[in-house]
Amino acid sequence: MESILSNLLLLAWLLPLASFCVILFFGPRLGTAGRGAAFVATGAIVSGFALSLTALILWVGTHGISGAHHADSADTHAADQTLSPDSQVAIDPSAAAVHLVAADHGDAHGGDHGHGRVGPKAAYFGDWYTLVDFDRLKITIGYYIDALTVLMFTMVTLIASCIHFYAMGYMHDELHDVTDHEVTLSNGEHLKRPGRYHRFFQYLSLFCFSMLGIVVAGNIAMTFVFWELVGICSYFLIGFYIERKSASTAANKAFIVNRVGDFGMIIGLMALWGSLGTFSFGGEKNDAGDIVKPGMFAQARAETDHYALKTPEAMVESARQMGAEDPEHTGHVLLIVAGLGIFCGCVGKSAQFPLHVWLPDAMEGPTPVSALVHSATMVAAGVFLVGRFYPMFTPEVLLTIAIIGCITLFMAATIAITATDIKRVLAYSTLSQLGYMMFALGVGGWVAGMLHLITHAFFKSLLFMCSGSVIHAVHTNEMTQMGGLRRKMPITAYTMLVGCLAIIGAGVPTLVGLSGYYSKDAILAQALHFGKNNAAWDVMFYVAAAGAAITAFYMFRLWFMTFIGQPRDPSRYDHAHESPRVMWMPLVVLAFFAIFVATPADIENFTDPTASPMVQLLEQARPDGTGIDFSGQLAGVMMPAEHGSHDEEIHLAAGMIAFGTAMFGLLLACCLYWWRILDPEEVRSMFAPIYRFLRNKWWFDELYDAIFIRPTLFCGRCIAQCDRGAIDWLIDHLAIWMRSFTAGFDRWIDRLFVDGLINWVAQRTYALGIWLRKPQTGRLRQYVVFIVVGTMAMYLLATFGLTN
Amino acid sequence: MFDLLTQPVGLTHYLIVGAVMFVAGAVCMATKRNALGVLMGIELVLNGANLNFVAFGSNFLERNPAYQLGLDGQIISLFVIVLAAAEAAVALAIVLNFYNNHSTVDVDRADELKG
Amino acid sequence: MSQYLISHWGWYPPLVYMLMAMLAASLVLLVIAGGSVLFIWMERKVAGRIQDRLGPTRVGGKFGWLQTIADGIKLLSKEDLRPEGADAMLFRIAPYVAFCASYGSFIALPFATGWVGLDINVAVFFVVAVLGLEVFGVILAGYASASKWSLFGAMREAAQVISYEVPLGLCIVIPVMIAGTMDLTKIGNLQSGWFTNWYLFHDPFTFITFFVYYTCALASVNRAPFDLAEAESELVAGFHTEYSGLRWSFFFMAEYGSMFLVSALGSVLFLGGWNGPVPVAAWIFGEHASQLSGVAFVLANVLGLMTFILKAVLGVTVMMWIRWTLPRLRIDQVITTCWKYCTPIAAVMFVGVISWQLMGLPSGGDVLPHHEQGLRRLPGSLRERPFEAGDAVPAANSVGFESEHADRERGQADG
Amino acid sequence: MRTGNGGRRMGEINGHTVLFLFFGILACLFSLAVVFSANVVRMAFYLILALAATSGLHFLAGADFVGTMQLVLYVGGTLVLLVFGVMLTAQNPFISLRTAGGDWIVAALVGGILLVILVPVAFQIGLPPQDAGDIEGLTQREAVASSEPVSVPTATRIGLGLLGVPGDDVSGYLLPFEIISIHLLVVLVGAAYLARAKRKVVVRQESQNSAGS
Repeated sequence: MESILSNLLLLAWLLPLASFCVILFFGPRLGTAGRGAAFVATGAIVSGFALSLTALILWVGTHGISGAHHADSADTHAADQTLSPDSQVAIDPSAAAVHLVAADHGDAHGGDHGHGRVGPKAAYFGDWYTLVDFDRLKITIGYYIDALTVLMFTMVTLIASCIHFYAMGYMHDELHDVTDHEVTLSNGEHLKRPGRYHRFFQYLSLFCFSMLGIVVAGNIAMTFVFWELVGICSYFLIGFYIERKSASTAANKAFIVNRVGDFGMIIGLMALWGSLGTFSFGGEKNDAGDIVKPGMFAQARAETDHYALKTPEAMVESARQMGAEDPEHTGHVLLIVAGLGIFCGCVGKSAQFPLHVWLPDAMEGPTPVSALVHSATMVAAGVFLVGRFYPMFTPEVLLTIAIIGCITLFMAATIAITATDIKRVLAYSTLSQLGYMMFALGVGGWVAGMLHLITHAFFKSLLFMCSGSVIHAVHTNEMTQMGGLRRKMPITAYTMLVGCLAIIGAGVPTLVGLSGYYSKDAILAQALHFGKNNAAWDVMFYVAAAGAAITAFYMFRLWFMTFIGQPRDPSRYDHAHESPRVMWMPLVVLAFFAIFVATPADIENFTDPTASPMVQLLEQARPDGTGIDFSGQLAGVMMPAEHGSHDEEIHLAAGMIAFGTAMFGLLLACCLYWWRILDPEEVRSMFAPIYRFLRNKWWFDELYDAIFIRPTLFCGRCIAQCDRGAIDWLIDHLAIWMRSFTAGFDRWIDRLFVDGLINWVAQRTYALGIWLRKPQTGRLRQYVVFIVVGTMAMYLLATFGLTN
Repeated sequence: MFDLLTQPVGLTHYLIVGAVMFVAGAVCMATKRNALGVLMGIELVLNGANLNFVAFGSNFLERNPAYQLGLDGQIISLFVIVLAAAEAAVALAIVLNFYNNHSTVDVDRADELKG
Repeated sequence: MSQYLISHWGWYPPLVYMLMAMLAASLVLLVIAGGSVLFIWMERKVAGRIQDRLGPTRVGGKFGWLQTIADGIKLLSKEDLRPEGADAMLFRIAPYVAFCASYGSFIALPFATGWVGLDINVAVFFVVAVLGLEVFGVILAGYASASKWSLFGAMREAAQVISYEVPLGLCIVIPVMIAGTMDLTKIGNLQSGWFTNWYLFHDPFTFITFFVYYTCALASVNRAPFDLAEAESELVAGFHTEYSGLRWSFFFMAEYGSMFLVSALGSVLFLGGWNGPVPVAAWIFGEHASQLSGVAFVLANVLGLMTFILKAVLGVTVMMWIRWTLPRLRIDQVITTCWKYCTPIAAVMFVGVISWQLMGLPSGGDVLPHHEQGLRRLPGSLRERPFEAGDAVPAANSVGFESEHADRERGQADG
Repeated sequence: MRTGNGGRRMGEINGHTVLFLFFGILACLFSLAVVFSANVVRMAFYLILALAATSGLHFLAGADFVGTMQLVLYVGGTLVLLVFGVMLTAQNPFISLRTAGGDWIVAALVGGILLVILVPVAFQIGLPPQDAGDIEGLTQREAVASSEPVSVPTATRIGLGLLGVPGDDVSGYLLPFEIISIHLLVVLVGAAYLARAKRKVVVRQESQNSAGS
C-alpha cells in the first residue's frame, strides 16, 4: 500500500512538472499560438487529479472512513484501535511492530482518559531520493502520507483542474497579440505585446507542482524548498502583466513580504535541525525500511510518553551544551522559538497580520491566478504547514497563533466592508477566512481548522472564479459600475450566491447546511470551548463571532452590488454576457463541492456534523497526541481537546451564535443594498472617520511606509552619502597618490632594468646576426661547398676526433 | 685497387661507382651556374646514394655479411626515386618561376636574400 | 649454351657472353628491321586502299613487295645533311637514342613461351620504361636541329608522352593485377585455352580498358591522330624536319618498332598473347605449349609465335587504318583526351576490376568448364607460385639465348 | 661451379663482371661528363645516359624492380621533366654559363677530398672479411657473386613490404609509403600552383578611350 500510494502521488506530483518542462521548451510551438500548452497543462493536472482520487479511494478502502472517537462510542473506538493496526500489519509490515506496540499503549491510554484517539495515526513516510547525505545533514525528496496529504492532494488537483479549464476560457485574449490598455507608453500609445497564453499555463503547472510538493513533503527542508517555489510562482503570476506598474510592484511586494516570513522560518529550521538533527517528519529510514533516526514528531511527542508533548531530549541536550543554567527550561524555549519561527513563515505565506499587506495587492494577477494561488491553495499552504507541524507547537505558540488569527480575521473583515473592487473584497475575505483557520488551529481545533481549509478552498475558488467571470463580462473590477447582472449572467450569479452562502456558513442550525456551515460552526464551537477553559481569552470567541457577522455583511454586499438592482453603468451592462461554457462548467462543479463537501454522508447521523466523511478522514490524520487537553508550561494556557467542543451545550450555543450573527450581517446587507431601507451613503457619512480608517485598510500600508520603508530609504541615503563623501574620497586620493608614485618608480625600474636588459639582449642578438650574415652569401653553389665541407668535417671528427 | 677489375663484383665496386657519382654530383652542384645544372647535380648525388642502398641490399654481391640491408635497401631506394621525382617537379617549378621573374637561370643572380 | 661453350670448348668467357648477346640482339633486330620493312610497305598499301588507290605496284612484282627495300637503298645513298648551328653531337646521336629505346624494349618481350630475350620478373614495366626513353631521341633531335619547327615538335612530344604515360601505366596495371605477376611470359600463359580466358574478356572493365590502352598506346608511340610532333601541316615534319637519309630512316624504324611493340604488348596483356582463340596445341599435343617439351614444344611454340605476330600485325594494321581515317587533334585536345578522359576512365576501370575481383564475380574464363582450359585462374595468394620450379619453362635447351635461364631454373629445381 | 669459399678469387671473369664493368664505367664516365660539360643540354643528355647505366647496375645487383622504377620514374619521368625545363629556358645566353676558375678549383679540391674519404671507406666496408668462411650459413649466401644476372622475384616482397607486411628480409613500410603518397599529392598541387600561368589583368584601354571620346 505504501509503495502504491507513494507512487501514485509521486506521479500526480511530477505530472505538472513534466507539463511545465514541455511548455517551457516547446510552448510557443504547441498548436497555434501555443493553444496546445493549455491542453498539456490541463491534461497533466486532470491526470494528477485522477491519480489523487485513486489514492484517496485506496486510502479509504484501506483505512475505512471512520476516524472520529467519541467518549460514548467505545465500541467504535476499540474497533478502530484494532482495525488500524491490523490493516497496517497486513499491508505495511515494516511499521507493524511499532504500530502494534502503539496499539497496546493506545488501549492503556484510552482506558485512562476515554477521550480522543491516542494510538498512532496511519501515516506512511519514506524517501524517494536522497539529495545529500552527510553525517548529520540528510536532505531527501521524501513523502509523508496520511489522510490529510491525500485529501489535500485531491482538493488541490481538483480545484486546479477546474481553474485550468476556466483559464482556458479566461485567458483566450492572450492567444493573439494583446493591446494592454492599462499600460501607456511614453509616446502615448498603449502597449502592444505578443500573447503569453502558453507562459501562463507554464507557470500554472509549475505552481501546481510546487504546491503538491509542499503537501507531499516528507521533511521540513523539502517543504521549505517548495515553499519558496510556490513563492516564486506567485511572483511570476502576480507579475503576469509585468508591463503594468501596479502588477510588477505587487509582485515585488508579495515576494519581499514573504521573505520576511521566510526569514523567521529559516530561524525555525535552524533551531530544529541544530537541536534535533533531522528535518524528517516521520523519521529517517535505512534501506531495509527500519527507522534509524526518529523524526521530529516522534522526538517531540514520544511514544513512550503516550504522545504527550514534551521538550525533546535532543533540545535539552543542546541547551545543556550551550551552557544554559536550566536546560529543561532553555530547551523548552528553544522549542517555542522553533515553533514561532515556523509559524512566522506561515504568517508570511498565509498573509496573516502583520504580513497581510501583500495579498490584496496580489489581485493584480489574472483572476484564475487569484482563485488558485491566492485563495484556495497557496495561502492555504501556510495553514497546511501549521496543521502539519501541529505536534511541535507548544500551547504558548498555539496561543500566539490564535491571537494572530483572531486579529487577522477581524481586521480583514472590517476592511472588506468598504472595499469596492470586487476582487479586493474577496481578497480581504480570504484574509479573514485564513485568520479563522489560524484561529481555529490556535485554539486547539485542528480538525476544525483543516476542515475550514478544505471547504474554504472550494467556495473561495468558486467565488473568485465567479468574480472573474463578472470581470470578464464587464471589463472592470469596480462594483460601483456593476449591478443587475443577475439577469445577464444567471449561472454566474447563482453559483456565486452558493459561494456566498457557503462562506457565511448558512444552514439550518443543528440540522443541515452548506459546507461552510460545518466548518465555521466547528471553529466557533472550539473557540467557545477554549474561552470557557481560558477565561482570559474568551474575548476571542466574540471577536470571531463578530467576524462572522461582518463576513455575511460584506459578502452579500458584494453579491447585491453586483447582481441585484439597477445597472449603474448601462454601457458595461449592455455588453455583459454569460461566460462561455468552458468557464461556467467549473463554476457549477465547484458550487456542487461548496455545498456538499462537508455534508455528513451517514443518513442515521445526518444531523451530526462530525459524521461527515471529511471530518472523519481528517480525524484519521489528527496528529498523535493532540486529541487530549494539554496546557502550556509558561503562559498558563490550556488547550482543550477538540472533542470537547462537540458537547451538545457548547456546540449548540456556538451554532446558534454563529447563525444569529450571520443572519444579522445578511439582514444588514439586505437592508442596505437590496431593499434600500438604509442609504449606504448616509451610513458612510455617519461613520466617516471609521469609514476612512477602514477604507485606508487601517493605514497599514502607510504605517509600514512610515516605520519601515522610509527609515530604510533614509538609512540607505545616509550610507550612500557616507560612501560617496568619505570612503570614495579616501580611496580616490589614495589611488591618485599611488598612481603618481608608482608611475615614477615604475618608469625608473622599467627604463633602467627591464629596458636595459632587453636592449642589451637585443643588441647582442643584432650583433650576432650581423656576424652570422657573413656566411649567408646568397650564393647557392657556395652553400653546396659548405655542406660538403661540413659533412666531411663531421666525418673526420667522428673518425679521428671522437673515437680516440 | 686495380685488381678490382679482375675480381668478382662485390660491394666495393658498387660503392666506388656510387662514390664517383656522388662526388660528381656534388662538384656539379658547386660549379654549375645554371639552376638546371644544379638540379642535375642533385640527381647525381641522389643516384649515387641510391646505388649504395641497392648495393647494400643486394644478395648477389661479395661483401662483408655484416653489412646486409636486405630488401629494405631496395625499398629505401624506391622512396628516394619517388621523392626525387617530387623534388624535381617542385624545383623545376621554382626555376621556371625564377626564370619568369628574372629572365635568367643563373643561380648566382638569385642572391636577393643574402646576408 | 654459353656455359657449354665455356666449359667444353674453353672459350674466353667474356667473348662467349658477347657472342651470345649479339646473337640474341641480332634476332630481335631482325624482327624490327624486317617488321619495319613490312610495315612501311603495308602502310603504303593500306593508305592507298583507304584513299581508293593502289599504292606501290611496280617494284618487286605485282604488289610492290620490294618498294621498301628500294626506298631504303635510296635513303642510304642520300647525303647526310646537318644544319649549321645544330649541336653536332646531339644531332647525330638522337636517332640512335630513339631507335635504341624502341629496340631495347624488345629485350623483355616474349614471342612465345620462353622465347624471350631476357626473362625478367618485371618485364611489363621494363618494356614500358624503355619504350618511354624513346622520347629522348625525339627531344634531342628537336633541340639539336636548331630549328623552331623541330623544337616545337619536340616540346609537343615531351608534353604528350609524359602525360600519356599515366593512363597507359594504369591500363597496364590492370592485367598485371589480374594475373598477379609482371612477368609477361606468365601473363601470356595464364590466358591459354579458349579465347574466353583472354583478359580482354575477363570482365566488362578489362574490355573497356583494352581500348583505353590502345588509345594511349597510339599517343605514346606518336601515331595519328596523336602525331603532333611531326604534324606536317603545321611543323613541316616536326622533330625530324632537318633529318635525311639513314638517320631519318632510324626514326622511322623506331616508330614502326614501337608500334609493333605496343601492339604486341597489348596482345600479351589483353589478347592472350601467343595463345590462339581455341586451344589447338592442346588438342594436337594433349597439353599446352608451356607444359610440353622437346619437339612438341618447339612446334607448339612456332604455332604460338605465328599467332602472336599475327595479333601484333593486326594491331599495327588498325593503327594504320586509324591514321588514314581520323584527322589530327590539336595539342590541347590531345592533353584533354589524356587527362580528362583516358586517365579517369582508366582509374574507374582500375577500381572496377578490383571490385570485380574482390566480389568474386565470374570472369570470362569461367564461362567454359575448367577442364577445357589449360591453366586456370588462381587465387590471389598463389599468384607467384604456379610457374616456379620449371613447370612453365621448357625442359629442352631449344633456343640459345634461353639456355642460361633454363639452366638456372633447373639448378634451382634440383637444389 | 662455385669454387670460392669466401676467399678472394682471382681472375674469374664472368658475364656479370663484364656487364658490371660496362655499366659502371659508363655511369662514372657520364657522371663526370655532366660535370665537365658546359652546355646544359648536353649535360642533360649525359645525365640520362648516366642514370640509365645506373639502372643497369641495379639490374645487375638483382634489384630488377628498382631498376625498372629507375627507368620509368627517374629516366622516363624526372629527366623528361628536367629536359623540358632545360628546353624552356634554353636561350642562348644560358646554354653555356661559364664558371669562374676559382670556383672550379675550390669545387675540385672539395670533391677530391670527398672522394679520397669515400673510396677508402668503400674498400674498408665493402670487402668481405678474410675469415668470412668461418661464418656458416652466411657465406653460402653472401659470398655468391653470381655469374649471370639473375632475377629472383622481388616485386611481390617489396609490394608486401610497402603494404606493411614484413617478410624475412624486409620490414613493413606502410606509414612511409602513405606519407610519401600524400607528399606526392601535395607536390603535384604545389608544382602546378607554382608553375601556373600568371593571369594578367588586361586593362581595356582602347575600349575606355573610345567610350571617353
